[in-house]
Amino acid sequence: MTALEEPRIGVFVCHCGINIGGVVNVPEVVDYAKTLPNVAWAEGNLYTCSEAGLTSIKESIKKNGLNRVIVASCTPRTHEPLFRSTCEEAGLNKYLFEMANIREQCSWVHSHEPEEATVKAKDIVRMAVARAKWLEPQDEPEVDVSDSAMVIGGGISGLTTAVNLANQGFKVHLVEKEPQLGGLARRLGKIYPTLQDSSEIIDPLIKTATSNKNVQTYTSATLKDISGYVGNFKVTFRKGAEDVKLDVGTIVLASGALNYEPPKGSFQYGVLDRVVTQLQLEEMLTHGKLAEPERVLMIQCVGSRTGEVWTYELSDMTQSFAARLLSKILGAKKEEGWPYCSKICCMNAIKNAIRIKELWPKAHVDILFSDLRTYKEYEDFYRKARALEVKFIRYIREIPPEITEAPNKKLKVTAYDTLAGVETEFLCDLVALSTPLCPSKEDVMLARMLKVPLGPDGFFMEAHPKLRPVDCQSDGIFIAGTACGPKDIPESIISAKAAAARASILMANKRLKTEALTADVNTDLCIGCGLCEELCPYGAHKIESGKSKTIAALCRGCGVCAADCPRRAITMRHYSDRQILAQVEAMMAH
Amino acid sequence: MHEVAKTARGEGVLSCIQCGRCAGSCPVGRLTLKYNPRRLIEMVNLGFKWEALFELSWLCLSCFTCIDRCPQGADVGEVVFALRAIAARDGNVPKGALAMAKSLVETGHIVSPTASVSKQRAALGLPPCEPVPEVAKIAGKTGLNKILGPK
Amino acid sequence: MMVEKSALVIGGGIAGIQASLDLANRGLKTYLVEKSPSIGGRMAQLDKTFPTMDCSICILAPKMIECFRHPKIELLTYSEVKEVHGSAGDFAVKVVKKPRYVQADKCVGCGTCADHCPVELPNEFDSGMGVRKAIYIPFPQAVPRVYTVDKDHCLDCGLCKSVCNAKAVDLEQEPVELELHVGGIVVATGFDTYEPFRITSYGYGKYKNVVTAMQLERLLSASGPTGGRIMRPSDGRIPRTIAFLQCVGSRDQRFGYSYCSSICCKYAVKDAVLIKEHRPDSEVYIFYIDLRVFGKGFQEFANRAKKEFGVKFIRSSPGEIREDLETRDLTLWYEDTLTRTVKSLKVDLVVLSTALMPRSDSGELAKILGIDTDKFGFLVPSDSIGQPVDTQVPGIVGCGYCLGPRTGDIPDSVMQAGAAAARLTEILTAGGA
Amino acid sequence: MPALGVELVDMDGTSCCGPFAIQSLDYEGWLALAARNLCIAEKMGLDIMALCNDCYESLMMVNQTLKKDEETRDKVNKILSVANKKFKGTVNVKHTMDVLCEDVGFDKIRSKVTKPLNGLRVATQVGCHLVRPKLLHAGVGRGFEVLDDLVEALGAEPVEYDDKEICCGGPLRDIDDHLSRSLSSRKLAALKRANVDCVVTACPFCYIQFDLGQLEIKSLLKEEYDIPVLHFVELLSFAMGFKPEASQLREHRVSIDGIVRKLT
Repeated sequence: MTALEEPRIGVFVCHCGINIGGVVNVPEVVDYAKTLPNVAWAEGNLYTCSEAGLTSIKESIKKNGLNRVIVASCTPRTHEPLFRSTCEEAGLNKYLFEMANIREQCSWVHSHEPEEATVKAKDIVRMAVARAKWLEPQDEPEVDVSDSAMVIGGGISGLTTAVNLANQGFKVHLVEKEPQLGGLARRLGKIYPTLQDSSEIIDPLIKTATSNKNVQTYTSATLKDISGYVGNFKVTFRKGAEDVKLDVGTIVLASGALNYEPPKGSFQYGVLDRVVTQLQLEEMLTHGKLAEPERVLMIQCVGSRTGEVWTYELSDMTQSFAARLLSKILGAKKEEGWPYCSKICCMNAIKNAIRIKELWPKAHVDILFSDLRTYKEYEDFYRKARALEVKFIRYIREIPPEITEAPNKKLKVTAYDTLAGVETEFLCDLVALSTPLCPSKEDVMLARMLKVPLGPDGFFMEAHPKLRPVDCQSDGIFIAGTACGPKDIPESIISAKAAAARASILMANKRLKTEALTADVNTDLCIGCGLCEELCPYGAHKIESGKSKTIAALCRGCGVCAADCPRRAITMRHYSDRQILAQVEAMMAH
Repeated sequence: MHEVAKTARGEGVLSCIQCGRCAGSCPVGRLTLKYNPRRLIEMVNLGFKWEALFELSWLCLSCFTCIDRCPQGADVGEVVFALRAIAARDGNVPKGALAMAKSLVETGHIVSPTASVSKQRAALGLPPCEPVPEVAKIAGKTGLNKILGPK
Repeated sequence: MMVEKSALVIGGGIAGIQASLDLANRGLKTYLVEKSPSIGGRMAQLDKTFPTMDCSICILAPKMIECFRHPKIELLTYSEVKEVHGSAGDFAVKVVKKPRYVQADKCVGCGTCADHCPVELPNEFDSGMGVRKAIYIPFPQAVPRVYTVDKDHCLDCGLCKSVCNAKAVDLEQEPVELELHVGGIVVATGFDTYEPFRITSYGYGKYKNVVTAMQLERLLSASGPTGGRIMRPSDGRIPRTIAFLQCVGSRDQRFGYSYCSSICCKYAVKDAVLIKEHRPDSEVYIFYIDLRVFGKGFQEFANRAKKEFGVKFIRSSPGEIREDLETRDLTLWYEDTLTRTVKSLKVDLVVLSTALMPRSDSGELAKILGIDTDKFGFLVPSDSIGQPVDTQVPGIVGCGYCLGPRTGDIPDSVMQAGAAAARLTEILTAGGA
Repeated sequence: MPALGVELVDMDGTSCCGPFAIQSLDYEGWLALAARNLCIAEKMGLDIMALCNDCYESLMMVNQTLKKDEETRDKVNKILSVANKKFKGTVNVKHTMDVLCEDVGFDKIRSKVTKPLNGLRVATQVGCHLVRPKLLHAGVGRGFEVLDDLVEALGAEPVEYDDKEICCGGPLRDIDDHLSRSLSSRKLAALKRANVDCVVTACPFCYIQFDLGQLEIKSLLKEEYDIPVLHFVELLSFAMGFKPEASQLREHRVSIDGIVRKLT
């Protein structure tokens, strides 16, 4: 099909300060654009995304009767929504807007060859113009958003989100796989830096959550299936004997994290019974399972920050040290654990050190660390520990402390203090390994069920690490707390409330426009082979009476069906073959 | 570390975060690897006794640059005094310092006035240097005499 | 209690912007008050942001414009909050719009006035690295794009007025007082950066080639005074060896602030990598005490900085910096604490990773709002664990770095902004204060 | 000093207050000895002026500590009772430098200069204990520049040099002589590079370390610098037109005849 009316295309080329203008000859590109078919207007802007630029787009749509708009600037990922709504304000359907990326895909990568970059910029613009000719207005189907939410996980984060949403008047279903609420924080005795009992935080939270009429909690519940889409998710989970089915508008992921268990034998863990994890030590302290020790030694970064390589100038080292270091490095086998910094372990260790010092002032506590990360005002917490004569010793990963058994139930720890350049031995009663928070295996299942990605660190990935830290890439799903990476309690609570804010916006607005980029089946051509139904990862195709039918709200516009349809019966809205081919031809035609 | 931390002028060892600004500022440290104020504190905190640190502690110039620059107010320059005092309690004093101290107690002057000095004073019409007995009294009271050992 | 379904946000940085958007999208009429001529705040000053390495302003600008165009957000730039009365659900706020001496509705932001203005001043936005005129917009993407006359430095020559085609310049403009009624208030006033004059042995202010990290960001920024080329202030030469000094004013009981500013190690690593990307042949050193690259992806990034980019990390806080009187090159005296050797290093440029500190006027604002500040001047949450964004006054919440270093970086601020919005909506809908 | 309108009164019965040595060996002993001298001044009802940095700083430290810290003061007074003295904290400690630049004032000094030291390139060695630790001297508004200012006031040209603010090495005399000398020679080398006519010190101890030190360094380290060393009072007296005494000239191990000739 052809465009409704003769296309009148406007091209706006952005200098982006010097990001583009410093390499690409923008005026030249503008003049070139003017020569292209159907281009009714072309101009350059210092920053097209600035208010001045946008006003000029709107004005020339009216002045020059533009019915297509192209902005040649940066990536659609950040700027397309802005330019689209600008077109809409000028009365132009936003799907009649096209973006040509001459920054990421041109000026930035060719910063050293301006001439060639300018040529390439022209090519990109030419392709955009070619496609724009065939753009068609699309309308976005509206869907209803159910005003109930499901929160996955009944730890501090999940509870916080639930309470906040409930207080805002939304119905919340809180689903926890354990028999009781409270999550990992339950196992913590005290909270740093206030050293108050963790129950002081959790118990009231559980009480408010469970007593709130808007919150429905399900413990010992295991998720079985999540289908549907933003505003209309269909959830199934098993509670006791029967399956529970729910329809919810939004989902908040607060599945939390695990405490990493070191493999048997690492630092003698699981071999010598007096080597425990920091969390186990905490539980011993909380339940009075620890008799007054002479000396407790803690080792930081066990199972975290693996795969670090530090560089030393051998010339600076004593012979013996250099030799030792080399032998270690040569003999070193791949560390087990996680590459990231778990962020909370330093404060946790200090917290327990202080607890021990306060219980038994005579006891020695030594903390072996490789970087002490008492960030924020936790620096004062570190200072407090030093004042209590907790000793901090910096070891280097290449020469990890060695633990052996010593007479009368003692452990002998040999550690190399890099700051003093001496090897020291500690006879201690207990060794605590500070292990990181890490993602759980279930996360993988969960991620698949929700069709959301996991990051390289194994935690759930946010939509944008800086500006959308609690949104998932799929609409209507949000992340709270440690499911997204290690956090301490205040940080978890903050992210939980933030997730609540984001979810509440969707639910409060009741209706929501969805993407128009969906598959469009030409029923004349369709033979109902069912290949699309089979291939669609979102279950958006159904064969009804011998013909394929698209459920628009489920379709994510991935195009798998269109690509594989043996009859070419499926076209992707806004990405029609015609548009793409026009672009390709334009590229060749040079 | 308890001992030093509890001695007058020794508290500094507890506030140190081993940043090394003192070592980077110390004039002596630039000339010899032997002396490193930061490391000295780390050794104290590791529990090394004065025996191990005696020689080091006497390499400090007391120019107090470290005190001026320490971001934690750990005052290494003062800690050094504390270490020396602890060592001295058991009669460990370098010759030089011992001589000065003895001379002070006996004559009231760190450097005992030499014949030539007395001659000059006379020439300039200045009174001769008198010993100051009160010094010895005070020294007796504070235990300084014990440190200086038998006359 | 009569509940105003509206909110006031004080401070137009990323935290304030996000809070405004979250509140407005939730359906609350939101007033965003910003003291300076444009919203954008600190994030607008940064060059690129980890880990996507998008240029900061490029991802921020759309949000700034969204605020500007949002039907439920009213932008009050170049304005200050003078009085606040009332309680949660019903605050009466007095805001003063300072005179820009340019009529916002008429100014088209063409910049002709600035071209003709004879007065040149150091530009605060470039932390003094670049220059602006006495009639100016702080940066090209400023929102709103309306020029402002800096009366303290204006010569009243009237040139701007005579050249303005839009007849927008009005040198007689008076302050305007507004009375707002809102249900809740979000404080997002951000931070100042520490000026390390007191650490005399580093010679900041004395040695030309000793700059702060914020100044470096401007030097790196494509829209900065040098167009993204790092030049030495002394002679415009491109530095080959650059040293970052961490914890300048942070973790410092004597000359600065006892807390860890908690972002410096991360931005130093980022900037180091950016420099290496600009010119791979340059040598970059980071002098740290504890390398605090916690948080999502940062440790991994630091590893890459070391392995792939060859950034050199030295555990040390240098003792002093000396300047060569002829070349203006700098010599660092430091101890490599991991090898315990005292050395000196000659570099072309030193970057001080300076502490973040409370806004100089944070005390005043706290008084106006009747909320507490800590010993430094940051806001203190009513319950630092359980209600991290609440102040002592119900209905007044905080987000961003005005809460102190307990806020880390941009994502932290964005999350707190969301949390603040959630708390207000919670209070205003359910009275759940 | 009288020429500048300052009247000095000798203190009878004072002893050395034992900076460094006693300060190291016996904290309380040091406090007491210094306090004893302070008491003498208190009895006289006069502030103390010290010519030597060490005396000055030692007395200053003790004076401040005892004024601030009651507990220590009582301890010390208990000790002082054997010399039946009691520290009250009524006087201040001043360095000659301070008396010159604050009480007398540079204007007055300039007015007294009859033989301006024009064309003389002078490097200054203030000496650590006049300025460090900063906190101790927080009250006194002056740093390393103070001596340069004086030099300027006398008409000479103050010269910058490397390691200016670094210790002369004196304190390590008789403890680690080699280190002590290496430190001095490092500074002397820097002075040589700056080719100065002389170095002027505020501290007699720095003076000895440089003056006598140069001989030692010459014979032991086989390095010759031959940089005249002056105490600032000497410089001042020259500028005020006083003729150097023969004995005074003899006292200088490194001859200052050149300087004197240049000035007279």
